[in-house]
Amino acid sequence: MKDNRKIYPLAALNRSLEGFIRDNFALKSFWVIAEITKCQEKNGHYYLDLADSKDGKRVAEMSANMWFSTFNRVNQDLNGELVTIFKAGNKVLLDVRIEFHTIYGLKLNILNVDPTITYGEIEKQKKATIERLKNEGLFVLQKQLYLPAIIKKIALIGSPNTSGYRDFLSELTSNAIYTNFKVKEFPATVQGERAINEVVKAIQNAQNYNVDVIVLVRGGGSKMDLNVFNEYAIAREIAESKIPVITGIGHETDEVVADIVAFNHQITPTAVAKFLYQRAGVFRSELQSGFDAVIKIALGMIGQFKDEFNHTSKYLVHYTQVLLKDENHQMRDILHDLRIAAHDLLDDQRFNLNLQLNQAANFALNFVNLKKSTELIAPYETIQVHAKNTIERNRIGLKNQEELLTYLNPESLLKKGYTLSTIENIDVQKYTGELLGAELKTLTDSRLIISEVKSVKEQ
Amino acid sequence: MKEIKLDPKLKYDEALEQLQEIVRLLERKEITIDELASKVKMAKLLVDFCREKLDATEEEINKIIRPESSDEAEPF
Amino acid sequence: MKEIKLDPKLKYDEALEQLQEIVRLLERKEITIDELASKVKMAKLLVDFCREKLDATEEEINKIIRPESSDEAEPF
Amino acid sequence: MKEIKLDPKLKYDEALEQLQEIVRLLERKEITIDELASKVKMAKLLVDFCREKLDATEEEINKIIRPESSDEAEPF
Amino acid sequence: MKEIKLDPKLKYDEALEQLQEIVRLLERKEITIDELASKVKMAKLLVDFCREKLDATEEEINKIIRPESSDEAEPF
Amino acid sequence: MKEIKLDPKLKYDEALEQLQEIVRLLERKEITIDELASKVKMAKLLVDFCREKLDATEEEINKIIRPESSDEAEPF
Amino acid sequence: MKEIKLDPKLKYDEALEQLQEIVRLLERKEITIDELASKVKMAKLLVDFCREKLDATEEEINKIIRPESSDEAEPF
Repeated sequence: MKDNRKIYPLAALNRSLEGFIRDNFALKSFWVIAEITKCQEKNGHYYLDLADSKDGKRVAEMSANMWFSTFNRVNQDLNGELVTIFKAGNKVLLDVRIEFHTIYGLKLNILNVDPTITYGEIEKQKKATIERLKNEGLFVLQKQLYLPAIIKKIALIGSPNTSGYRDFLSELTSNAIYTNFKVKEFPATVQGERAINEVVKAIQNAQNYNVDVIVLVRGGGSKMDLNVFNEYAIAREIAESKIPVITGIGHETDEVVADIVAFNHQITPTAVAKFLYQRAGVFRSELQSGFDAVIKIALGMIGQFKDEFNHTSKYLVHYTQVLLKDENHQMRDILHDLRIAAHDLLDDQRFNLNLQLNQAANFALNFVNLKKSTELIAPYETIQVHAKNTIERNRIGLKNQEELLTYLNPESLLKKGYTLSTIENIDVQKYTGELLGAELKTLTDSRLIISEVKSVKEQ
Repeated sequence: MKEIKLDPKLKYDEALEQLQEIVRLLERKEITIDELASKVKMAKLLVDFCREKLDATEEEINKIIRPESSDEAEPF
Repeated sequence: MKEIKLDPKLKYDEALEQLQEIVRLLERKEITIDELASKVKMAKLLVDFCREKLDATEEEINKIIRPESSDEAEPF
Repeated sequence: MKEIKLDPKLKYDEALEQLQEIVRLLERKEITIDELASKVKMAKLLVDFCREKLDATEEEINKIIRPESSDEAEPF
Repeated sequence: MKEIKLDPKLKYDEALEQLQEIVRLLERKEITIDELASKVKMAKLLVDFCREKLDATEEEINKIIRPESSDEAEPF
Repeated sequence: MKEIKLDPKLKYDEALEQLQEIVRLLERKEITIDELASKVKMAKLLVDFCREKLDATEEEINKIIRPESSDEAEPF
Repeated sequence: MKEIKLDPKLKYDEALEQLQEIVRLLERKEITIDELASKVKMAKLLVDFCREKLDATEEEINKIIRPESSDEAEPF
């Protein structure tokens, strides 16, 4: 051993390290991914053991702490999720500053927490659980159950001292719609490590009771708090329940696996209570409205039929009266037509009679006039002509006789001194008998001389 | 010679006949001297008689035809 | 010439026939002067008779068809 | 002209037929003047007869059809 | 005119048919004057018959429709 | 008019159909006067039948709504 | 109306469904007056059936009831 070794007190070394770290890292921070292996809270400060593993072997370890004030700020930013994020087994993304304390050694001071890595990890687990449930045929079992229309008997699983539990009961029993429920309570811790077992047991227990539904409630909590309901054991128990399970695990964003496999899930315990009494209420009101509708429509139908009826009756009366009236009118019209036709007929005949009479008279008068103008004048004129002709002819004949008479009359010769002599009334000249002694008559103009022939002297 | 008178009832035709008979006798000179004057007289009488008859008939016909006025040419 | 009177019962057609007979006789000169006037008279009578018949018939017809008033132009 | 009387039992149609027969005869002048007036008379009688028949029928019809009061405009 | 009687068993429609037949005959003037009055009489009888039928039917219907009281506004 | 009876097994709709058929016939005047009264009688029977059916049904429904007391406004 | 009885095993939502089916039938007027009363009656039975269930007081759920039995599927 040589004395030229520089020997430092530990404190000096540590101070030197402290100084070195401070000088080199005081203004720097690092985002670090690690798994929390242990988490302790003391006086509001959080003390974490961080580790990193590779292929199942731990390759790094480090302690870290988060001071009370920082924790409060970050927790507030994360809506209180930080409590559940800081849990052994969770992977976390932390903003850290390297610090060295002469007594406590090297530590990481947590300045901020990014929850996404942690949540992602939870989602991954959730997915795996769902996948497993599906593979095992458990995932849809609840959905195949029958939820009665009226739920009256309820198995309630939850932590009796929590507000969610109390909210559920109070909403169920003091609403204005329907309160005729019976609740069998199955208390179970719903937070922390014991929750899984207790919830599973409660569900199993409830199977032995004649209830309509199992209600699983939890009065809200951080995302990491609710992560217990992503547990396979609980999900499996819910899925295998013969009784429909309705969950009311207070959360605002994502569903947990318990919600998904359950028959039905509501956001909050209060919502489950509402769901239950409203179901009864809706049922009742549907019943009521259905019946009301039946009555209303039935009476409406009757009313309508009665109206229709009255109309039909009225039409019956109306049309009957119309028919009768029409027929009466027809009778009147027929009488009218009859009278008109009869009068037409009579007038026709009157006209015809006048026509006939006129014709008869005209024919007769024409006949008379024809006779007058032709039959009488011609013969009468002929008679006149013939009469005159006859007279004329006779005149001529008479005149002829007269002239002949004048010519033949010997008196003029006698007047001139000639005489006529006859014997035995024969002209002397023509007389051939014995003249001598014959008596000769001689006519003169004024005398008839009778003499006896004395001698005849031939000339 | 006694006055010869014709029977007023003598008809025109008979008169004419008698006249014509006389004329015929005259023509044939079958009248005796004794009768001659009277026959001629008779014939004259007959002629007059006939003429009168004709005149009377004509007048009568005219009267019949134109009963009142003669200026009426056409009685119808 | 004795007054000729027609049988009042004589019919128009008979009268007309008689008239035409007279015409025929005249035409055939089968009528003597002695008959002539009477025939013409007869003819006249017949014509008058016929005319009267016609007038009477006409009047009668008119009376029949216009029984009361004659001032009524159209009785029907 | 003797008074012609129609058989009161004569039917209108028969009367009309007779009337038309008379008109036909007159039209064809198949009638004598002596018959003429009586035919026209007959025609007139027939017409009168027919008219009376018509009037009687009309009256009868009026009685039949309007036995009620006529002041009733609307019998129904 | 002889008293015409309708068959009491006559139906309204038959009566109406007969009635219309009479009106048709009259309108087509296929009826003689001698038949006219009796046809009109017949028609009147048919009309009366029909009217009685109508009245009886109406009364019957009224009885059916308003069996007891007539003050009932709604007959059925 | 012979007594018409409805089949007691007649359904309301059939009765209504029959009734409406009668009304239709009446409207179209396809009913003779001879049938009228019996058709109206039938209609009346159908009307009564239907009305009774309706009244009975209404009463029944009212009984269902208010089983015992009528002062119970709300049946539930 | 014959007495209608509900199947005692009827479920409440089936009862409601039946009721609503009746409503639908009525709304669509696929119902005759003849069926109406019985349908209303049926509706009433269904309603009463459900109402009784809603209003009945359940016994306390404090005992374990045959966890194996098959009637566990049907809680009512």
